[in-house]
Amino acid sequence: MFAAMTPELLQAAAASNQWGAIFPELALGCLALLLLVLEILLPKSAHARIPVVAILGQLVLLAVLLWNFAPTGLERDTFNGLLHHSRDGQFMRAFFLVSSILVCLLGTVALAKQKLPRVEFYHLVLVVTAAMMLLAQSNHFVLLFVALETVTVGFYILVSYFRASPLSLEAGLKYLIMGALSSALLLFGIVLLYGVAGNPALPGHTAEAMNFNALNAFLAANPDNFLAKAGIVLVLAGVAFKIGAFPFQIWIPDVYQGAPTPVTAFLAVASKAAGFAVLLVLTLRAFAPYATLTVPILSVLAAATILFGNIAALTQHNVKRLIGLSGVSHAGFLLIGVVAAVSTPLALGAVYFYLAAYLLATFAVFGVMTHVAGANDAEQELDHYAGLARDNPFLAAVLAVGLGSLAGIPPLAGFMGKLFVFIAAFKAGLYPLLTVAIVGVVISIYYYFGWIKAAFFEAWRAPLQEGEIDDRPARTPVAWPAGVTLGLLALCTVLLGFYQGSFGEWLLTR
Amino acid sequence: MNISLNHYLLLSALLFAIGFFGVLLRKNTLVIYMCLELMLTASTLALVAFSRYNGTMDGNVFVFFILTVAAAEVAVGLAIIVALFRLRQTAQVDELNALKH
Amino acid sequence: MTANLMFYVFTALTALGALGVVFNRNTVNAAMCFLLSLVGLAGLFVLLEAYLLAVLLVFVYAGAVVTLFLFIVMLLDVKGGRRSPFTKGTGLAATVAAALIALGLLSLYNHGRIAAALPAGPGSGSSLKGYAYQLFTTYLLPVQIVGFLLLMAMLGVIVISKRQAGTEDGK
Amino acid sequence: MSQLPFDPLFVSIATPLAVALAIAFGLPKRYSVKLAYVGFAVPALLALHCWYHFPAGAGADYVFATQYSTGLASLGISLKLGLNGIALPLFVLAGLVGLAAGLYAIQSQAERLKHYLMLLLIMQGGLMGVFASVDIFFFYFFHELALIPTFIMVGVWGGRDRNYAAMKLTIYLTLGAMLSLIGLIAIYVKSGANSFDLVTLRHTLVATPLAGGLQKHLFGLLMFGFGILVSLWPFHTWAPLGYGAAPSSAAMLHAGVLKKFGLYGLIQIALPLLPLGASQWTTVLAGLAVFGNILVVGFITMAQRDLKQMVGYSSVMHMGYAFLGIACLSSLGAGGVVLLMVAHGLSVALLFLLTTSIHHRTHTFDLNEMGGLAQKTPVLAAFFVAATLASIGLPGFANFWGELTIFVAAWTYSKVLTACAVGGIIISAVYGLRTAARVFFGTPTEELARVTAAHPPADLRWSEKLPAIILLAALLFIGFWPKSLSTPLNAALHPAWPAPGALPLQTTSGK
Amino acid sequence: MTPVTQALLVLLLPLVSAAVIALFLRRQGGIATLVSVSVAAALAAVSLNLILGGERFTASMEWLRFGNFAVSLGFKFDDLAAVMLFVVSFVGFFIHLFSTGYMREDAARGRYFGGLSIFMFAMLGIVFADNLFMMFIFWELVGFSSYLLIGHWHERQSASDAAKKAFIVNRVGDFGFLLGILMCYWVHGTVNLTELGATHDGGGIIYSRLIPLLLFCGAIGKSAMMPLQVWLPDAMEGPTPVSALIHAATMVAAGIYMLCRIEVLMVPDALQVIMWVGTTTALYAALCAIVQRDIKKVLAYSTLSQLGYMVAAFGLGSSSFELNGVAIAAGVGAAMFHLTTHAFFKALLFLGSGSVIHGCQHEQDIFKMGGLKSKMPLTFWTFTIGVAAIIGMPGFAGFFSKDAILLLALQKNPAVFAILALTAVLTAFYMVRMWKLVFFGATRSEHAAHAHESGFSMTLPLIVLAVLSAVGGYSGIFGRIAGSVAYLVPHAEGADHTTILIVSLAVMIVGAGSAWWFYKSDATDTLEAKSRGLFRGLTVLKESFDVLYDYYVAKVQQRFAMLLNFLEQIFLAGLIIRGCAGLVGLMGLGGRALHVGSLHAYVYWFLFGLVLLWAYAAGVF
Repeated sequence: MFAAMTPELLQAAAASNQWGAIFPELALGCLALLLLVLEILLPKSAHARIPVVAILGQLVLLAVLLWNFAPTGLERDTFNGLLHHSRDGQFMRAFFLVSSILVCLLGTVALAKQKLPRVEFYHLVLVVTAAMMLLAQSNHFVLLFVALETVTVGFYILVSYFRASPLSLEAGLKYLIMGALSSALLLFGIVLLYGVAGNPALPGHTAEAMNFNALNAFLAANPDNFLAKAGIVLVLAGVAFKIGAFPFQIWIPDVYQGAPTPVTAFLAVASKAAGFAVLLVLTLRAFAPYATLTVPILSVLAAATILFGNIAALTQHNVKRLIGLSGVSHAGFLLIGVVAAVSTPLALGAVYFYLAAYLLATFAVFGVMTHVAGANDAEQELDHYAGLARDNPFLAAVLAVGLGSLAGIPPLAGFMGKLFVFIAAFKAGLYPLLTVAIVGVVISIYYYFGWIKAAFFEAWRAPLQEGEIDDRPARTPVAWPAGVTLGLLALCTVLLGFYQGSFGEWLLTR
Repeated sequence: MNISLNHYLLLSALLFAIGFFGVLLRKNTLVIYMCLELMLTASTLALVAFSRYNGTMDGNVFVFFILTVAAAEVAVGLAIIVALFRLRQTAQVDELNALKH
Repeated sequence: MTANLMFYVFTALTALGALGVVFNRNTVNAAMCFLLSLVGLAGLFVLLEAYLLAVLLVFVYAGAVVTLFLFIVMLLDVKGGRRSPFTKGTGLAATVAAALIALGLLSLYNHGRIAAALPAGPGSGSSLKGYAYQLFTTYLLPVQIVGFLLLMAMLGVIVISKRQAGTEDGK
Repeated sequence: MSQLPFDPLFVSIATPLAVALAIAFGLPKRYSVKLAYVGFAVPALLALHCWYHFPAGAGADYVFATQYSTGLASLGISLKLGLNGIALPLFVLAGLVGLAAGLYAIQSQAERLKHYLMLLLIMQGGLMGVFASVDIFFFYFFHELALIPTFIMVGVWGGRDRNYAAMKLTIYLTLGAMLSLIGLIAIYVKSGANSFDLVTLRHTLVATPLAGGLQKHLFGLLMFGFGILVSLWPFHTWAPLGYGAAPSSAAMLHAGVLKKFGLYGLIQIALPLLPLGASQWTTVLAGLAVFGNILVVGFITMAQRDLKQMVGYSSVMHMGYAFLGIACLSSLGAGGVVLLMVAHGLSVALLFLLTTSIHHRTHTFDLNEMGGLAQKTPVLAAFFVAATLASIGLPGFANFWGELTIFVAAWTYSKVLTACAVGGIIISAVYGLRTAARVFFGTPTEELARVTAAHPPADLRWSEKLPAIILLAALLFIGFWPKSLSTPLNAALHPAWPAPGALPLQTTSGK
Repeated sequence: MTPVTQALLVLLLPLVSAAVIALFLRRQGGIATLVSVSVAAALAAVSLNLILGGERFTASMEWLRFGNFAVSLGFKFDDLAAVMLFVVSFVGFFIHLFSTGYMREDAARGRYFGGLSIFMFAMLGIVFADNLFMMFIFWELVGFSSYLLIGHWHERQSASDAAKKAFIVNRVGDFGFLLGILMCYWVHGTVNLTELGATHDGGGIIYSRLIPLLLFCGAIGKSAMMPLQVWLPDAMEGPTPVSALIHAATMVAAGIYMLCRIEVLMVPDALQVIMWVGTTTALYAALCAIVQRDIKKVLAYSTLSQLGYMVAAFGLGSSSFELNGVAIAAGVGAAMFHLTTHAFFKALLFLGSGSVIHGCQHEQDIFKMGGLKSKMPLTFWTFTIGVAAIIGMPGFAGFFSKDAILLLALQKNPAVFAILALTAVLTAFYMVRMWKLVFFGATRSEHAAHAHESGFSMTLPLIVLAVLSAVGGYSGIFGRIAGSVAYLVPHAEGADHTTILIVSLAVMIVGAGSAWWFYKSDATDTLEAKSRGLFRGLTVLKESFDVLYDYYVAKVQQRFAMLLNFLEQIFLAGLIIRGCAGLVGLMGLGGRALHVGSLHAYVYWFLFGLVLLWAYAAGVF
């Protein structure tokens, strides 16, 4: 075996792999390993500091990433075409990094209530984040699959992280089986595409059948191939699971409810965004010649997703399920953006802006949820929010801003996201989808408002009768790092609604 | 009749379908998990066949990764099932419905 | 012809094994059927000249995964035979599902034919060096990722299946 | 022109918002209240300043115009502020009603006054922005900014049924806002101007009008979108309910100013940009306005027993005149609508203020339980009667001019509808005077006698009187000197408007 | 001062007075009285100067402009306006003066005099208005001031109701008036009175009939013609000087003034209608007056009746009356003549009744008075002059003006003549009945027993108005103020002259004599006692309109409103909106219920999605 490793091979390996291009991912991986090393090296009393290392390390990385956000020669393929770097990829990197930082921060709050190993949590989050970054930039099905599975397996563990809680484990099992099923679908789709694209009997067949660019060329040469269609459909089904699009959204409330709150946030934001990054790459690049297939499917999925998500959320009392179902409807809105992106470049910027706004708002809400939730993470009812405005105006305000942004209420960032999506959709002529979107927005007002109502309007909960026990969990006091973070999230949500500045220019100019 | 790519493809699809059906049908989480693995291996069969008939290596290499990933997945999955069994004394999915509505 | 015969034999083994997994009431037997199916599959790999993969399949799946399954089955002492895989309510649904899946297969059979002749020369999957070359050049990055994945899975298994830190270890 | 060293429009928007922000960041209550005076006074004073210095020869041009970039230049969005003759009256209206509502709120004994004022200030900032925006995106944006506090104020500080009312209000208004947003986006996209700047859009669309069929759809969107926001029948049921539940200052600002957003949008944006589309909807619009808003709602108003609901319904009814004026598709009608908007804004704000003042004294809104209050509170009675008479269009108050102009304009549109609409003045006289008489005149009822025996009602305090005087003075000033508004309005409407009769009333094909 | 400035001064002085009183003098009743009365005096002086100065002018300025549509604030001061100005300012001043005494004890004097000032402002606006929009504006404003003053004693439910009723009924009339103005504007292109005269080309036949009739609606409301006469008797709830000024002398006459202003728009068909409305009202009101017990109600119905005369005169004589071959607006002349004399004697009668009421501690029932002749001699004598004037005693003002109208009727329409003559009989009957019951016989109540003559501020106006009632009919007076309008008054010649003289003397004697004979100062109504059927018939006649309207308001209008409200609550807000919300809510529950928690169900979802996608890929859809 070693004899095969000739110097030429090593040279070839060195020449084809540009490790520098993936320094953020590498840095994250190394940081993740460092955490494990630190756990072994440091005395037990210092273990509490390890999360700080994780967060600070990521902050430094974020700073470095932003410092050199638009390096020269950005648009290129590396690793023999496994990866494609682009400005969108850069955006997604930053996006995942920010969400990872926030998840780690929420983790510190949530894990403090549990007697569980901590370092592994951050390690997992970091590795998953790195994998998501690669996923978003993948240009090849092998890398896509491997990165996706890394993300998925990481999430299996994270979802069932509260191993003492049967609900967390049940959520883990459900996620595991649905995830594995969707992975299988995705994989079979990939296989079909590989088989058909590399088939020597077909025109335009390619040796690089799993490379997106090559696949694109092949599909363009074979406009109506059943196997290719079947493959595309299966891949889309797999991705639809990730983003929670109808009818592959059904797992979401259960898993969201059972998972630890920070993990739910991670699932809701990063995992969904990763799905969208992949979906965008696939529909716009790999499957672009089959737009006649993908666009109707995605359109119908978008409409159904918006409607289902909103309607199912309407009467929900468990806030985690609620936010999960609302996330489903957001996926629908984003899908509109994806559909529009097929014909309108602006839509791409709209989707990314929407994601950014969604990140800020969702983490704001989850931050509040983490503080309102008791030790039993899964039972978070709307009732628990009664009186929040009186007891803790700060949390209530952050919650209001976050929910308002999710509902798409100006002047918050979520509204701008919706606006851009709408403009893009209008430019793309997606009038039926816009109609559905409006219906969705109007329905969604009901439950978002219901939540705000719970926190604000019913502030004056009747004093407890004698012998009655307050079934609401005790609220966690807001420590300063979490407080600052939540404040920043809310502030950014407001600011981004008022003033998009160069961020808006950068995203929307294409 | 010579064995062609179509045969392999069909067999692979059949395996995939059986696996899917198994997931639909069985109540035991362990068996469901086996069925899921079956679906993965069905894919590998198609992959190998395609690789052979297309004359490219990628498919075969991909199988490597699939097997690795599947192994990791199995490990984690079984861990979850075991942990859950410890808490709930069951491995039947219809008894695992504390999360609903 | 031998190849054809072998194909059908292995196909039968694989398919029957798979059916056995689905329909066997006993979990242990199901695992055994899974093993059978995998053996058949390995055979088919051999027919496709992917010898290394056939070996790996037997090692990894038959050797590790199925063993693990069996181990867990024994550990949990699940009385798989306790009930029929079919229950009243799901019978109809399963039938419909089966019909739909069959329809899908049929459509694949009808529309999805691929006319491809076997390329001349030995299969690309037969060369060990080829794998190595691919894994160390083109697919170096996935290999690294898979490394992380395995590490993560290991950690995950530890995290999830450790006894409760708070309850037992802590006291 | 303005001699100020700063941009009056931006400052008038920013001041209340800045004060609100300061309160949000935990300013102590004492300073909050003091700063709130500034936050409400500055926009009002600047609005009056702009009115006074508004150049006579402005025509349809925007004056005091400024532009700020917010990072969406690629979409053609920028914060472009300016006033033309159409915007000016409403800008002034926003300033004055805001000041009145603010003064009233500051003096009210609301719970958590700080937050109440903060929300009101946000609303005020948004309102100033709505009418100062030349960019139609920001026009919408500021509207929503002002709308959100309404929901919260209704929900938190509201009266009976506040939960249901807040929810219904929110859902209805969101629906309306979404429809109009889509309509605005549609104009933006279909015009091809790649700009939300109204001036650019107008140039583009005058040069190359949209096809008639398309215009029809777009105008329909805007008409129903804006219509819901302005309580076009039968999408009006949120209004009486919402106003019935809303705290007084919120109701004043919403019914008085914010609601005018829709009409303003129709006049400033929809009609000039989509004249062909408008011409195909006039029948529907005028029909709904006259039969729905004026007649049906007019009669429903008569049947109300609850004072606040009555005011709410009457506000819905008067919107019918405004819609009729818009349906005329003439600069005359539009001018009348703007006058009516200003007048109605002032009068309905005054009515809501006084309604609350009445409630403080009678502890009921039920008309059947009131009577003879004028003996105890003559000044309150005088103000209320004045407000009622203003709202039913007595000459000498601003409302009359709006209604008269609309009637004159509507005659050429449809004589029958005009006759029905003019019939509305009888209906409004019936319910208006009946209400005034029920509350104030005649002999006190037993219930009222009991209440007044327990809490002897004082006459209007200065804290209530001052905002009322501001509003009433404005009503009278415009009523006696309508030219102060109509001159800039006329100058702005005329150049931007197709001459009456130039529009074919049934056009199916555009360019 | 130029005449325009004077006119402006006349118009604005009362406004200033009203504003000052409203802002500063609400509680200083004395100062308010002073301000209001001195303003009234000043404007009477300036008006007199204007009228007698002989300068006639037009002037206008823009008030509001949108494109071609402009409303202007303008003065058209011609002889017609001069007559009206005289009536308003002169009678107005004396009623102000009377009020100082009458309202001396009223706590809300400030409000009262403020209201009077607003009224003067509004009424003068009508007088001066040079276009119909402006006229409409002030038209509504007089309605408002009338509302204010009728409801002066607002704590009385009846006063509050009466004020409301007056305003709303007037609004009904204004509805037609405004429509007429709108139609006039769009048909003739202008509403300027001068321009209308110049450009009037008739328009379409429908328009030319409809416009005057719609405008006449305004007069119907304001001058309380049938069928909108119901508000005027109720308006007597206001203080008596208000009844004298607004509901007898000036405001209600504004309808006639307005008709005279728009005389150019008239066409024969419209005039026929106007004539019959006037005639009917005259007769009806006279019949109603017979059965009234309230002194002010009698006068109110008499006012109605006289207004009917004026309207009938206008309808009879306008446009097509020929005198010596020249078409002159004889109706205008006759109507304005009667308007003027009526203003004098009716104001006199009302003030006289006010003096009586004041003297009797606000007792208004004529059957509880009696024998006041000796107790209130000055009031008695002036009142007698008023009665003489109204019943057409030769030599008094009413005689001339009524004769002019009868003459017109005789020449134009015998049926109308007959009715008007009958009305004159009735007028004499009820006036003498009242006069006799109030001043003669025994005192019939405590209040009447303690009656005393009123003070100087109240008697002076009585004397002045009595003088005017006596001599106002002579052309030396009326011609001096009316100028060219006086020439329009028809004068009987020859046989007509004799006929008219005989008829009018006969009706007066018959009416007055029968009343004198019939009412023997009984404490009860003789008519009621003697002729129960007739009495009841007349009462029903009087009340039928009120009953009808009350039925309409309470049973039709209000129930219709309730029905619509109910439908809105049930169908719109309930069934449709809550229904939709409920439906969505149900779907929400359903959507929630889909998450059954079972893995298998979820896998079926996946299968479902997969099948759909696969089917689409396979081209099934």
